[in-house]
Amino acid sequence: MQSKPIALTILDILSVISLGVATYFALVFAPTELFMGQVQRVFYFHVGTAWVGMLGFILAAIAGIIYLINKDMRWDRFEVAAVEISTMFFFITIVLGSIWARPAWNTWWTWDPRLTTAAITELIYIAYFMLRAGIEDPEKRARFGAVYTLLGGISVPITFMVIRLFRTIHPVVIGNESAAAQGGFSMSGDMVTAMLVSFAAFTIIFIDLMWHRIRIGGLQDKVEELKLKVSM
Amino acid sequence: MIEVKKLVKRFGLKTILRGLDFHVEPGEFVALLGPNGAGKTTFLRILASLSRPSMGSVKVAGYSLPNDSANVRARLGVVSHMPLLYPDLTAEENLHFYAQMYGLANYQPRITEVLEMIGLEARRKDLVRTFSRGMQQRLAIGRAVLHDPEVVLFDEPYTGLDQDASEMLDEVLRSVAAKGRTVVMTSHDLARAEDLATRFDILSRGVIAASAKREDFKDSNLLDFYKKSLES
Amino acid sequence: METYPDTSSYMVAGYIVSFLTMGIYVLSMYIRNRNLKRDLETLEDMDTNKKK
Amino acid sequence: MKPSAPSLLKATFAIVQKDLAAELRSRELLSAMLVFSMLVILIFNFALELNIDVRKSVTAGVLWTTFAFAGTLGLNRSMAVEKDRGCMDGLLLAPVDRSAIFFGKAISNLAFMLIVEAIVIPMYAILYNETRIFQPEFLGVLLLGSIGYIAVGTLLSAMSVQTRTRDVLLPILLFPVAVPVLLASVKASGGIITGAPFAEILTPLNLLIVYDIVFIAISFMVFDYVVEE
Repeated sequence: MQSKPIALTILDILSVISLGVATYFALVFAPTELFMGQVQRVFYFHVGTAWVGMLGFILAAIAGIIYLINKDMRWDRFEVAAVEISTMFFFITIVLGSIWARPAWNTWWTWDPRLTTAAITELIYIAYFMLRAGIEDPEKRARFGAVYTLLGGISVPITFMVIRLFRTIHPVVIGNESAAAQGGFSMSGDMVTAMLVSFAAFTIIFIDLMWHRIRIGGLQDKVEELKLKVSM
Repeated sequence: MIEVKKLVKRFGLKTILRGLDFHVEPGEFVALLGPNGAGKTTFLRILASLSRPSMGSVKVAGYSLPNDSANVRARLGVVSHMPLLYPDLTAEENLHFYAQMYGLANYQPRITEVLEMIGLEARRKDLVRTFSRGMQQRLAIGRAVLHDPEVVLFDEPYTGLDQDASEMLDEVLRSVAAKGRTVVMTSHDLARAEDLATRFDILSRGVIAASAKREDFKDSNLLDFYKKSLES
Repeated sequence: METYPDTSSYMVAGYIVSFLTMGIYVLSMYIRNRNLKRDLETLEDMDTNKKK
Repeated sequence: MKPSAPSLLKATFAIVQKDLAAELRSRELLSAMLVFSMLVILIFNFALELNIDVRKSVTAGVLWTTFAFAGTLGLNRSMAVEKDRGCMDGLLLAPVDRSAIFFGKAISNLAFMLIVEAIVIPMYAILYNETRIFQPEFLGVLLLGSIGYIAVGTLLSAMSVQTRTRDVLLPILLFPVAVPVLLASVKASGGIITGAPFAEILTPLNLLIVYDIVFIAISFMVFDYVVEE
């Protein structure tokens, strides 16, 4: 294994700094929201993690398609990395959504289209890992994984649209004129700044984690290869 | 009839076949021998177009795999240790179905002919689930030669058969092979292979380690030949 | 609703969960990496011993 | 007597005919699906207290849940038959396009699903005196929903049958991906039962059609990757 590249070390440091900056912007810089108070501050991490979760989801589906075309195992490693990191971030998104829902609507869970879609995506990811765990042959595992991420990638947007049809019964969080009355809010300029900082920070962290995870994937393959060589 | 050059097959990181060369003249009956895990079944599955070669060229009946697989399939019959038959259909219905899948025209007389050849004419209307293992295997051979293929592949056809059933299968194998088809068969059973084949190839560690014609060695030293080629 | 409702405990919980999840994930990645490197070393040792 | 590649249509038809003939004889798959559906509806009856008021709003949900669960039973069984005795290899060895195998299996699976629905729906109507489910619109939604569900289900069952966990895995793989069909179908058929204006049914109906088209196309395109080696 080649030693850690300098660029990655720089990225590591950058990730830690940007996480700190994003936390500062969310907790100190952004003004306290009028209707909900402090809890609104989880919003910045909520949308930040949701954004990279979605990014990972889309990248995984694209990597799946590329893998099916050129059968290069590197794309499989990329896909697994994207799914794994995305699972982690969506978990944060969902928990933060739930924590927000509690004081805002007096319930731990709302069937909001976005939150529900995120939860279903998380279930698709769990199914994805269970599928991979059941297959011995790495090539077949990669192939089936790619097919499944592709199916997921297409079904999730349709899921979102379908769930929106049920919204008459459920509150919409943002972007609706009556949103505030239902527990949403409108954003001030500083809030938008804090949100954008959070987007940028999580993007950097995402890239950093992806890089590390792909390297681990490469290391795993190397170990497997050596095991075969030694046992021969 | 079959030409294989520099065939490599990998499953993930495991290399099963390493640059295998193999050549079969029309009308030859080649017995492919070798220890477990040598890659016999894998090789046969590649010849049968069920598995893709990782590298190298494979030509069967003048068509190359995997690009011309439809042409190869039409000229190929396969008998494996699994019967490839539907237990809830009668013998005749099974053949009927496969005749349709091979696009045969006016197949009724051919089905009767095949059923007579394999000695199951009397039980044509019986469900395959009521057949003994030996009868199923004979019907599997009938299924494989239904479309009068130029090349026939046998993968361990004797698995799970008792003495009587094996002898009966020998009979059917011979009458099938005698019809001027090219045959490749894998088997553990050296004695049976010795009776049937005209050429013996030893597959070991992913390559053809040795090859000998029947006339090359005088009576009954296939076992010695087999042992010697595995040791070297 | 003139004064801020006190929801800061929810906020604190939210941020604890966020950092904890990310921390656990990074830790898991670190451990996996370390174990793999150890495996690699042992295997390389075995490989060179075999050649001798 | 030379073999020639049969047309896609003929090969598909041959597979469907074979499946139906085998099922007609053993009736293993259909009886399992039917008995299971009956039991589910029976349990719903007590779990939900299906009285007149409740029935109006939950009929669509109860029926679709039942069909979704019964569907996985059928899908599993239908693909296991091919896998267990190596018949899938037999199909792959024939000089037919792989899509014929996909369409053949999908159409027989759809046929099984529709047969079960054709028996369960009148049964439900009798048991609960619910005649609104006989509207042609309702049956149309049932057909569209079943098509989409079976298209993805056939593809995923071909995958799950090749894994170590097999039948356990199919519902776990299928349900999250099939959420759009199930929800859109429930929404559309629920709307029809409660007599909602057509405009309200139109959106889920459109989404259902979009899902059907997209997933039939995708499943058909990637089926090769699922069966090849």
